[in-house]
Amino acid sequence: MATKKVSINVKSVKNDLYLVEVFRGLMLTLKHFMKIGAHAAYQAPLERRAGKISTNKRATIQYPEEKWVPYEKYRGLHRLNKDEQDRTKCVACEMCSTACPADCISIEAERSPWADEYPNDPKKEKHPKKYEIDILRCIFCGFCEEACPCEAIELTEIYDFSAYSRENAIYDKEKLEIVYELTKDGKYYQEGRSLDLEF
Amino acid sequence: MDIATQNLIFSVLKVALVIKVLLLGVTMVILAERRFSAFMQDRLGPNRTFYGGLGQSFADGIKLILKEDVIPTHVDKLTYMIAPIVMMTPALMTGAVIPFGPTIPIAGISLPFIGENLTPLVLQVADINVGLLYFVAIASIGVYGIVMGGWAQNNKYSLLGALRASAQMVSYELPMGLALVTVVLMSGSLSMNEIVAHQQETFWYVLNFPAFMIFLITIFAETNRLPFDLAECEQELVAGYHTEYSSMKFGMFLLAEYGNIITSSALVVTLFFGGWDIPFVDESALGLFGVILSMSVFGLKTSIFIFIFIWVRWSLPRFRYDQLMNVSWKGILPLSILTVVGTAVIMVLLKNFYH
Amino acid sequence: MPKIKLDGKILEVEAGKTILQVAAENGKEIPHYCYHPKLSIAGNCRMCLVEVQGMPKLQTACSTPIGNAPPHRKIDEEFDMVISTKTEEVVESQKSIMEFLLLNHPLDCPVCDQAGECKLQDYSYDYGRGFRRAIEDKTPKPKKDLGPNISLYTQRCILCSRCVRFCDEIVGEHELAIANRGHKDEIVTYPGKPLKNRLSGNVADICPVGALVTKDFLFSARVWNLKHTKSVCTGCSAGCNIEVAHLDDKVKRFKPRENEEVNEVWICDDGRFGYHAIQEVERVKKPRKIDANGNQVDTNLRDAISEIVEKVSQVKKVWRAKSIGFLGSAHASNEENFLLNKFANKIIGSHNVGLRAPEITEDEVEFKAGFKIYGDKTPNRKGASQILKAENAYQVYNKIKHGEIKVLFVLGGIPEGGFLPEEEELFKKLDLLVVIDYQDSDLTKSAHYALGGKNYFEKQGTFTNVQGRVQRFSQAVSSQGSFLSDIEILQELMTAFDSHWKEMMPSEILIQIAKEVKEYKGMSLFKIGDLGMLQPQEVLETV
Amino acid sequence: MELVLFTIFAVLAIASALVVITQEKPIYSVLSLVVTLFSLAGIYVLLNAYFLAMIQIAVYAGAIMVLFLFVVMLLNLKDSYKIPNLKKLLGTVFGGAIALSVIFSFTKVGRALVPESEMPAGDAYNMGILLFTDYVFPFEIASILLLVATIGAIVFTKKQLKEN
Repeated sequence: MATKKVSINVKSVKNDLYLVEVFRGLMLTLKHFMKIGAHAAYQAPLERRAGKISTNKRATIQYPEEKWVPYEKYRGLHRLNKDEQDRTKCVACEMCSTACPADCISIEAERSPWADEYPNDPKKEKHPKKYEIDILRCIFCGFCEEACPCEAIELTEIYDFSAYSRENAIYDKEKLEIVYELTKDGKYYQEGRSLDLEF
Repeated sequence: MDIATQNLIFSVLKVALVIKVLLLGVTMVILAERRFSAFMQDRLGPNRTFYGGLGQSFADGIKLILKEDVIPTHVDKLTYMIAPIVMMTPALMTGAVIPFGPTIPIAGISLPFIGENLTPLVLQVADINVGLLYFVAIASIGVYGIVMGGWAQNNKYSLLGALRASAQMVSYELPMGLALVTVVLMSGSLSMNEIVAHQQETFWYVLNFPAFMIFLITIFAETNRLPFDLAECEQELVAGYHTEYSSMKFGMFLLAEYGNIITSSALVVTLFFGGWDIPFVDESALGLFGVILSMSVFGLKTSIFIFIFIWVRWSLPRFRYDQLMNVSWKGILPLSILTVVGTAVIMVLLKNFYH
Repeated sequence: MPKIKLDGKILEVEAGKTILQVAAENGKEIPHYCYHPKLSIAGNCRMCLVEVQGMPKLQTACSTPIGNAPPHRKIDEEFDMVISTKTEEVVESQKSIMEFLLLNHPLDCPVCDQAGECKLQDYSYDYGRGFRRAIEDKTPKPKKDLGPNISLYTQRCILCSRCVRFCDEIVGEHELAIANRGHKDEIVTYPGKPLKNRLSGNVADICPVGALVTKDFLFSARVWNLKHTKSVCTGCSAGCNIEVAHLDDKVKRFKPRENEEVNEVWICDDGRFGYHAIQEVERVKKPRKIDANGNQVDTNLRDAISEIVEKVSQVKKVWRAKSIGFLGSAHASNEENFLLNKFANKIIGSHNVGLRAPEITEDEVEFKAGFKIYGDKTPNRKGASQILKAENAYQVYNKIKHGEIKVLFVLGGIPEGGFLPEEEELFKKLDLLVVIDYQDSDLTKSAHYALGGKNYFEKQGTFTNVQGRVQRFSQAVSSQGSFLSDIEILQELMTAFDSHWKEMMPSEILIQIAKEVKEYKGMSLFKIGDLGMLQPQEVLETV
Repeated sequence: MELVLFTIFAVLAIASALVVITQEKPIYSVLSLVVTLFSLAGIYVLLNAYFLAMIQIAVYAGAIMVLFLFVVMLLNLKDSYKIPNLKKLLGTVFGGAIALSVIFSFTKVGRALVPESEMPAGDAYNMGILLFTDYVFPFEIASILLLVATIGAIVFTKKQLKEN
């Protein structure tokens, strides 16, 4: 956006009088007041009664009923992806926690239960015993996503998550996999799903 | 029952009514301010709590009361504690001299519990003969709350806010006084009731437009509202004189601010817009209905001015401090002196013309 | 002395040294896999190829010795050899070698435990091509168990044969070999003879890639997260130098630290995996006592100490100071033993000081290359006996048996502690038994006061090994919970008995030892350094 | 009723006046003085002198004391501020003189000197009449005095500005 240059003629009778400009300013705000006020007073209740979402795009999004759908590359809550056999893709390489500038990921590895099925594939041998993201420390930079060699951790579009305690704000493997189930088709907000992780 | 007791009962009732209306009004004005400002900025404002946000102010009030009352260690305890009270009291006291309706002719009518009425009921808490001066006096002490609060917090921003507030109030009291002098010149009385009556008989004093404008501007300054809210400007002084107040003490500052707005609006209406007067209508002929109508009209007029207060706040930027002083001493003060002189001349001419 | 030119740098070096050694001594890195300073030269990885002027082909730096040239063959009439390590040809060769090595190497760095300390990774980054040209599939090779401690990821192996040579030359057991040919080459053990010599853990250390791994460390941490603390192995009286690798206050593994005089670069498996015995033991979490009803109850140090002081002074009034005995420990550091000795001699005034140490039951084991595992399984028998001036505990035991000692203070620290033989019966005769030991055992359970303490990873101090070398160990992890170290507990006790006692740090105690014990003359933590300090020989001989 | 109110106002006035001179913190002194002025205004109201009461509050409490407070706050006087002895002496002498004259006014002789008032005091209309008829000269003199003071203040500040 280019800067718009406005020339102000400081010395003019109109500016000296001041009240003229004051009046113009007042009229401008009054115009907006009338427009939105009328909408909020008449149209919005009617729409709400009819179960519709407000049509006035200039006004605030009516959050709990109406949710903003983030753009494609939005970085929200994390998820831990699974493969076709419903096993976690993560191999506990700790690349994400190494890349993490906020140091919010902590991982403990172990031998995976399905390691014996793949004697020649070391990549299937390891999986995380513990995978925890401290959401309170996370800065949603997406470095973990970049660092992950097996596309296991990903940032989703979910932005409305909260917790009533610090313990609940630590997302462990189960929670992150629930997030995966909710968001794998990318229609979390379109389908009006909600995340209930207070367990 | 004798007159004194009856007067006492009626006075108590009227005081209760005025305070009730003021406090309830404050919550409504706060809500109005928030919603209207939202509309002006293409937002919606608080619209969740109880029927389109009507309960928002009450919810906020409950929150403020329940919040922990933090008293910082470095404050001057005594002044810190009484400052909000000193701030709030004048805001409520001003309401005492504003007539909010015509006199109800109930003398001789028997009422339950009270018995036969001995005097007509004046819809004004105290009909004192120096009502206008009373307003000036009370309005001028409102600054103590700000000054004490600002000084007590032992915080340089608060102190600066307090200093600004006091200088501003002293500066703007002069033109306000002079604007009131024009009213006195026109009405020939200091009593609010008589001012209203005089307007009813002759004309609304808003016809003396310069005096009205001066009074309106100075009243903005007196209530510390934008564009004159230098005492509490957030960007420079981190909320100025109430920086370190929390809980209901902060709530009292808030109450005082909005209480001032209501009483000031009512005063503007009383002094320049005929108070409860409905133009071209003879209220006394309508009986009790006329009384109710007049009171409603008074409320309506006051509401319009409250809206103007809000409207101006969300439209205009804040003055710089030197601009503020310039406007007062170099602009409004000479203008108000001119207005007084002009009004006096016109009044004399009119008097000669009539006689 | 041959005069050579190494990448334009003129050097005069000893004849017979290899180019790789000379380059390393002069701060020039030549990449290599199969070469290991302690092993014979194989020259099979071809990574160290350098250009030597006058030679028709590139030469392996690891196996080409520096020699004198006859006068008419001297280059520029003065240099015996002119070596370049950075020519186009060398670089191209390094790239090709890397490509060959990585031809069948899986790209599983994320799951490989070597990642972070892997030569293949480092050299691939520094000298490699950076991409793969081969389109053929990699030859799959299985993961194998070589023995109780070691696993082999065959596909990661680059066949440098370091492990094979280690078993042949250092251990002398010949357990590993390379089988098959070409791309089917792999490391194998002989049928029915798994890799289970007592040094087997070292093959994981010397493996330049992630092929040989210890089962113990597998998947337990990523190496770049580990913190390393220099320490000394407590497994036997050899006092092998180690690095304790720890993460989040948990010891994850031991790695040998180079000390030519003690352990060269090796460490035995007993020591390597010995940290479990120390770390995973039941702890005395709080000072405990046996109350009037004979039950063990938790108490706090302040109360326990004041009660001990009261009881000891009662006994002392009746039976004199000689009725109080002290047992130092061969598992306790010099500083702790010194403090105990001070406590006995200076503060209580008793000379009944003994050294509590398990009997030597094993024989010394010496391997082919001279690495020894000692039978004495205590880290500090020598130091403790020098400081306590006592070889064993029999004198004290006898006095207990005859009822002359009523009160006994015991320093613990012996792994899988508890009573030594005959102690259990003996200690029942005591009126008061005070034990300072971090681990919970029969001994601490029967002690009237068990005061807790810290293990080796949580405290610092010095040990004297069997050679008379004083070596220091440092605090690696912080203790889980609020433990006081043995030194602090001892000094609390001493202060309680004698308020004039000035509390000292371990480093100050060592300086005090240096002043009072002649074997330690002139020693301090700083002077001991990372490699330890041998006690002066003439002093030892006079002892 | 009136007596009760009078007692309250009088006690408040005296007590706060005492606080004014005993309080070490200057800001408390100023605030106590404000309370005194208010109490006096209350007493004026009891005397039916509404106009005077309001003027008292508006001018003294509302304007002059605010300026006092302003100055005290800006100077930020420390608690340890010591009053010089000469000032103390002068204060005692003049204060004593005023006290004596007040006591004297209660005596028979004193009361005889005060003329009986005929007017309802404090009415704005009557006061205006008086000011612009009987007392017009003192009134104008006072206003000229104020004018001179104002001009003097301006001259002083202007001079300082020039020097700077």
